[in-house]
Amino acid sequence: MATPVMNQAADQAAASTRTVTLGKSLNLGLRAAMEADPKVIVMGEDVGKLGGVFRITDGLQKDFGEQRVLDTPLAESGIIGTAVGLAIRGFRPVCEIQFDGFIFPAFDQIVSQVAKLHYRSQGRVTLPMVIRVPFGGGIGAVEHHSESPESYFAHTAGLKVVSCSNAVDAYWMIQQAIRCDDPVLFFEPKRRYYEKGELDVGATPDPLFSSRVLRTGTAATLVSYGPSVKTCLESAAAAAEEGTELEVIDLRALSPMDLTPVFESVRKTGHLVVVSEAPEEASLASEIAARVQQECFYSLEAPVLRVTGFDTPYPPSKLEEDFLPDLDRVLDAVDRSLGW
Amino acid sequence: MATPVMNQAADQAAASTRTVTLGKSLNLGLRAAMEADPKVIVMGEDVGKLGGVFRITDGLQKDFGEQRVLDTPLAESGIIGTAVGLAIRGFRPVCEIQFDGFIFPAFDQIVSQVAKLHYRSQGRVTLPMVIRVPFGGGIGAVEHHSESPESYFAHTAGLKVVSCSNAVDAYWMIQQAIRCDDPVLFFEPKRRYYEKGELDVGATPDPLFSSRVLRTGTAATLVSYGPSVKTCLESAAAAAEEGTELEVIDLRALSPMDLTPVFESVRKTGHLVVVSEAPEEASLASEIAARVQQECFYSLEAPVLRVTGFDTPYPPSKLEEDFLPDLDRVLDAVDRSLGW
Amino acid sequence: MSSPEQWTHPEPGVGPAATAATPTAEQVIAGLRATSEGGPELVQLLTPEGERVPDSRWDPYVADITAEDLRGLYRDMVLTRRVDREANALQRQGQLGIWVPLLGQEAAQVGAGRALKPQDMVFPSYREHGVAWCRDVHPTELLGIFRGTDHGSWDPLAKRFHLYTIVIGNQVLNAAGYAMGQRFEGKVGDDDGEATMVFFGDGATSQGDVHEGFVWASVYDAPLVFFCQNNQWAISEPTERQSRLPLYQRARGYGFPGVRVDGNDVLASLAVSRWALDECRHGNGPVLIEAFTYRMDAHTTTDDPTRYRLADELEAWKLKDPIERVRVNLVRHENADHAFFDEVQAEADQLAAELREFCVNMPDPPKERMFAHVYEDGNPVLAAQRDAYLAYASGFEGGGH
Amino acid sequence: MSSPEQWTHPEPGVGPAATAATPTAEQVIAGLRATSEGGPELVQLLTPEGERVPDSRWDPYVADITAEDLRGLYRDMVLTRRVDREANALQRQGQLGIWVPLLGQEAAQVGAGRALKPQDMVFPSYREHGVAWCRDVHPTELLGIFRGTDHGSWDPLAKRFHLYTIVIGNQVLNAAGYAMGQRFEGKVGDDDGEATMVFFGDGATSQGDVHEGFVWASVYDAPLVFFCQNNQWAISEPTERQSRLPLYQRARGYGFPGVRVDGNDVLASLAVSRWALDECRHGNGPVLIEAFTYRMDAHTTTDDPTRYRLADELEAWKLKDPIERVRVNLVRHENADHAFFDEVQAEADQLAAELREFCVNMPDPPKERMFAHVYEDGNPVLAAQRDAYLAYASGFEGGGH
Ligand SMILES: Cc1ncc(C[n+]2csc(CCOP(=O)(O)OP(=O)(O)O)c2C)c(N)n1
Ligand SMILES: Cc1ncc(C[n+]2csc(CCOP(=O)(O)OP(=O)(O)O)c2C)c(N)n1
Ligand SMILES: [Mg+2]
Ligand SMILES: [Mg+2]
Repeated sequence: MATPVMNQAADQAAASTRTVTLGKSLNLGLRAAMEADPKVIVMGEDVGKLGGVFRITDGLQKDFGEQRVLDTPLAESGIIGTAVGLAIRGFRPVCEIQFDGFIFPAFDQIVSQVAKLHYRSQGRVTLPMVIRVPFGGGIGAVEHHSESPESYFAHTAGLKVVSCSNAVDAYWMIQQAIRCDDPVLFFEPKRRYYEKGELDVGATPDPLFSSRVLRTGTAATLVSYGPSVKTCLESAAAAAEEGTELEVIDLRALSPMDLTPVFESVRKTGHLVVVSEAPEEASLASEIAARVQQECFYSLEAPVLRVTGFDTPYPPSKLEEDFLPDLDRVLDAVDRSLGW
Repeated sequence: MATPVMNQAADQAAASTRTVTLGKSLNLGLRAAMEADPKVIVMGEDVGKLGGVFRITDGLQKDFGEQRVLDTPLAESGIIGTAVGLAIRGFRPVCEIQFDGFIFPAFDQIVSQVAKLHYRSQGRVTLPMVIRVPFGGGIGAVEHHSESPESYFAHTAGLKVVSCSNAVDAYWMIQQAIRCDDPVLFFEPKRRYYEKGELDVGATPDPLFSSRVLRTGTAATLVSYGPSVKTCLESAAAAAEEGTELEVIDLRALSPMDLTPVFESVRKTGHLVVVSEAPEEASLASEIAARVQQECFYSLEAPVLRVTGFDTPYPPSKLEEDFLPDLDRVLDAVDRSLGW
Repeated sequence: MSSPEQWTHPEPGVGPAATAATPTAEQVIAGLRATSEGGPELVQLLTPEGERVPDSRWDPYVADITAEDLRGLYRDMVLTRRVDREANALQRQGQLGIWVPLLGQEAAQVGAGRALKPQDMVFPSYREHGVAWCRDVHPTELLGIFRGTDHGSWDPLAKRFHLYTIVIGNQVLNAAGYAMGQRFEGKVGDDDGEATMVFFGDGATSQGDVHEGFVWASVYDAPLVFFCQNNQWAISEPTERQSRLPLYQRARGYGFPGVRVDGNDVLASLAVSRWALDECRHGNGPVLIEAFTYRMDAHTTTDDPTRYRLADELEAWKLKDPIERVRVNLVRHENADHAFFDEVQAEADQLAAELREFCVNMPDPPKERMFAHVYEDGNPVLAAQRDAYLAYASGFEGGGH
Repeated sequence: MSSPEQWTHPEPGVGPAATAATPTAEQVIAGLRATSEGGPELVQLLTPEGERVPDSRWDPYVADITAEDLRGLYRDMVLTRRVDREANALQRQGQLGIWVPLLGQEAAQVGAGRALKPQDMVFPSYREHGVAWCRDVHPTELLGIFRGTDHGSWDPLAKRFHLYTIVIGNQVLNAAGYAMGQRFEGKVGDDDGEATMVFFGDGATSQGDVHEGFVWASVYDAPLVFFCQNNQWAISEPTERQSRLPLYQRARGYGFPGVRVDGNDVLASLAVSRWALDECRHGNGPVLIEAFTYRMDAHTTTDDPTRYRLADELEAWKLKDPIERVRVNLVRHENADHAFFDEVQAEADQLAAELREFCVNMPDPPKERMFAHVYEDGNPVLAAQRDAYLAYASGFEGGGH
């Protein structure tokens, strides 16, 4: 399964291919979704005239007007709570939460209404809404601007959670999320907003809820998502120079997870390292470890190891290089796994 | 470690011993804490005149006055946010969240302030506050009254999380939580409020952050907390009748977890089943599985299995018997583990 | 010291700052009155004694109400109450897990409910059985929630009556969003415009979500009527625990009108609701209505109000019963005879019997319901969980487990 | 159509319901003026031209201010601004990750800050560098937050100045709780009473937490001054996106007074803040102050205001500069000479140099800081994580990793 769209695009280098940053790609994807469906609206703090603090919605208000791109009052529960109402009315709201740390005022609406309404109404009410969240650290920001809250949402039944790791996926995944009839938490790796990719808008994307093998290898498997995927690819490249071939899997979908390729990979390599920036305790990394040890019990030659953020609040940014999993920590874990 | 206080109390049957329900025991513990320290205050919805919807704070306002037992306005963020201020001022607030499902409006204050203030202030500000949450299902309630949100808080660095499973622990643990200088989420197994125990108020309790072996066995280990502990004890009793001796461990502390007794047990039994009502994905049960497979890799004769609530919203109560782990599901998992 | 007027209408530079550190007895009384009695601004068209009081501002909104219409409102209230009492009894008999009584709030709800037009949308809280009735949600459709077989069984879109919302305040924001949508779609601006009405209690006004709903609706000129039933209690807490001022005055700080209506007066509730909906459908929303009423029963069947309020209070409010005053008025003006009242009574008994019959025969939900409709587009992980569980559970079939 | 007065003062039965579906030009203008201009209720004691305007209500609160005191306020503002500009420059030069400028808000903050007594407590937002100055938090102590070495390095209890709070609105509830505590401890009721002041912006008023803070403080008569600096922008959003009405009027709905003060007038800010704190320390709290001012720089150093506002606006506000009007007043009344101004300038330069020197020499935090103080009572699981990481990291010592 899962032909890597990235490579496809790079290979073709067709007329429709252009070099874009991940951020720009999201902008193009949002624009395409708004053009395709007049019910798609964008809402959040500063998403209109300013185009969002990361400029992801740049130019959209100018072209689609103030009733489709809403600069909302400053309150996240309000943003999500009114988006629920708009979705009930038949709109497809795409909400921007300005930074990861500011999703918590909306937590109640997300957990109590967004996640449950379809279930409560026995399917009579659908909530096709997307909540975009720039997430993760590595940009030298002040407090509350570098959180990785995705595990909270993966633990919440009724939500779908995805994260893109590169410019090409960003374009497709945001559109697929908007087309999805379930509420989707869309985590954007903010420190990768300026990473470039070759986008072919004529290509056929993978399904939204599929993980993808980005690099094949036989020694051990690395699984990750969002901003850490690049870290894993770099780790694999470094390992390859020393003759160790690592398989790298980009999860893409965090809930539901598509772990089949991971199981297959572990059956082949016998070693798994999960990499994520979020604190470790009761996290998505824990979930992957729990499921892989169950599915691949007899294949594992070492326990599943986790390389994650620490179980501390996000530290002052001068310390974030220590907090965030980096190449060395990933390879250290690989070594520990191989030497188990 | 960890002498079972329950058995101790039962054995002694001293003059100071009395039979109390878990709910009453909490009430006695709160009263003792308020008597011991005038800075302890109780706050929440309906905790005063009514004594709380479960009567856990019954009589406290009458005896300690309206400035130590506050019937607050109806807003959870307000309850927790003002408790933070009161704690900064030197009080030790004990907040009641009326039902598990209503903690979410306070999630932002808990995650952004309660969990982080001590860290942010480099230890200059301590927040000795307790957030009491009646949690879990099994009481035939309507929506939002049967949630098990403990994993969200275990995933949040800076918080401590505990859950009592019986009347005797309830008395000690609530007092220990109030004496703790860190913020503590205190999860009360509401469907066990009427379970009785023999309380000896002269006994010496175990430390708050310690798990406890409640029953020893050699075939397999059951680990659980809160309301499911009783389910596990019943499962072990049933298994014993068929000649299978299960070890049962009550986690008591959910964050940080005291897993040493679990590791020891698994090294002996080779089989572990984790039981919890919360949905499975990215949960405390996942964390336990992840850590045990790492610590006991060579001891496990089968993967760690989880028996949990399903990854659905909490169902209509006529279906909760299917949702909640019961004796049959626990023993089925034990069988699967033993037969792996 | 400060007069009640000053106390309840503080403006910059006028009157004392607020309550004093140790309020005077006068201040306390003024404060209590402010939050718990009508006051001069209470809209009332029908006194507790059934007398019709003229009101130049509000009469036009009920000028078209014929004797037949009034009988209709009476019938709505009687049937609503009968359903409420029957459900309460069903709970006592173990047929329902819990019931949330509306006893005493029939006029507030039926007045509001009958003011609604078909194109309007409603977001209820959890006690709006009377509004449900007016939206053609059959009382039997409410039972699943309280029996534990579902979380709401009517079609919220078809009935234009959203599911009950239990998390206090949530629905206010959802309603604000819906009303914004009505506006964005250009469905606002004339007599046929659409409007939304959202219900919440006095206690709910403290929640951040309710405030944010006020902010959003006012900033987006949403056609939204905030209908606050102040039944004077949030479980055991009286309204003074939520506010210094009468709640309708909350609207002042946001720049939209707030009106306090006698919630035990179905005509007044109808008039004020019609006006408010009209304002909204013409684009002059939002509007806040505080319906001043009283919860004559417990908060829910699991509550014990004797622990926090005096029986006297209830007795006083029985004299203001919302149904009684309409009956007296109908009788006094000879707009209804014995036969009518008997008929309504019979209809009520019939409905109650139907409700009971339906309730005791409700099948338990199938196990599959636990897993159904969590997602619209499916979820393979959950599907596997479901399949495994159903396969496992089928092993117990026949024998109880 | 409706006059501005009606538009901004809707009361039940008076004026139109709210804005019309399609507001008239007049309404739009009235609305904008309502949220973005002072209006008759703006308290001003010193005009932009430096003239002292008499005001019978507010003069008593600054009657004791001598020429020396006024020079002191001038000095506070100049030093505050110098620190702000230096920090801004340090950010441009890569010495700080970000800076949050207060340019233009010096008078609001210094007026409030100097009204505080030592026993009072303060909960700032993230832009209160001027208030910090008045609480003896040295400007160097602010730098860690913006350089990324810590999340706040002063002692909030010793300085009675809480840490900066970035999550909009959170601190308002924390402050309400603290003020409740002051009251519970009996520290309220006379001239020596304690009070709390909490700072937040115009945008923050939309947050549920701010509302709940209003509810709690009013219900518990907390000695809390809500100090809202309306700098007319929440990043790119003008105040109209948050409210139809001037923000000081929000207090009306809760039953405590709200006052709008010229936030560029240090005397007026001082007078109103003293009055408000006095009310609170005597037990008449809470009180809302809206300081009407203007953010003359970007939201933060990462913001680009040219994308959302016109240069004209800034030019107009430069004429209302808070420092300039005090300088003119001092000169006109010969209360300060060249030597004074030169001295202050020199002191400012000295302080700036000190700040710069401190900043560029700030050591990177030790790795242990990441793990320190997560818990007061310790956590063995985290301790193990720390030990393992520090042991691992020590393997890289010497070589960069
Ligand atoms: C967020 C939240 N907190 C607490 C509760 C528990 N609770 C249910 S009803 C209620 C009181 C509500 O009072 P009010 O808003 O006046 O409505 P009423 O029940 O009187 O109609 C409370 C505290 C809840 N449902 N939701
Ligand atoms: C809960 C939350 N949401 C969003 C943000 C991002 N943010 C930081 S400042 C700001 C605007 C604040 O405006 P205002 O309250 O007027 O204060 P000002 O910055 O103008 O002083 C926003 C949206 C935040 N810090 N917290
Ligand atoms: Mg009520
Ligand atoms: Mg602002």
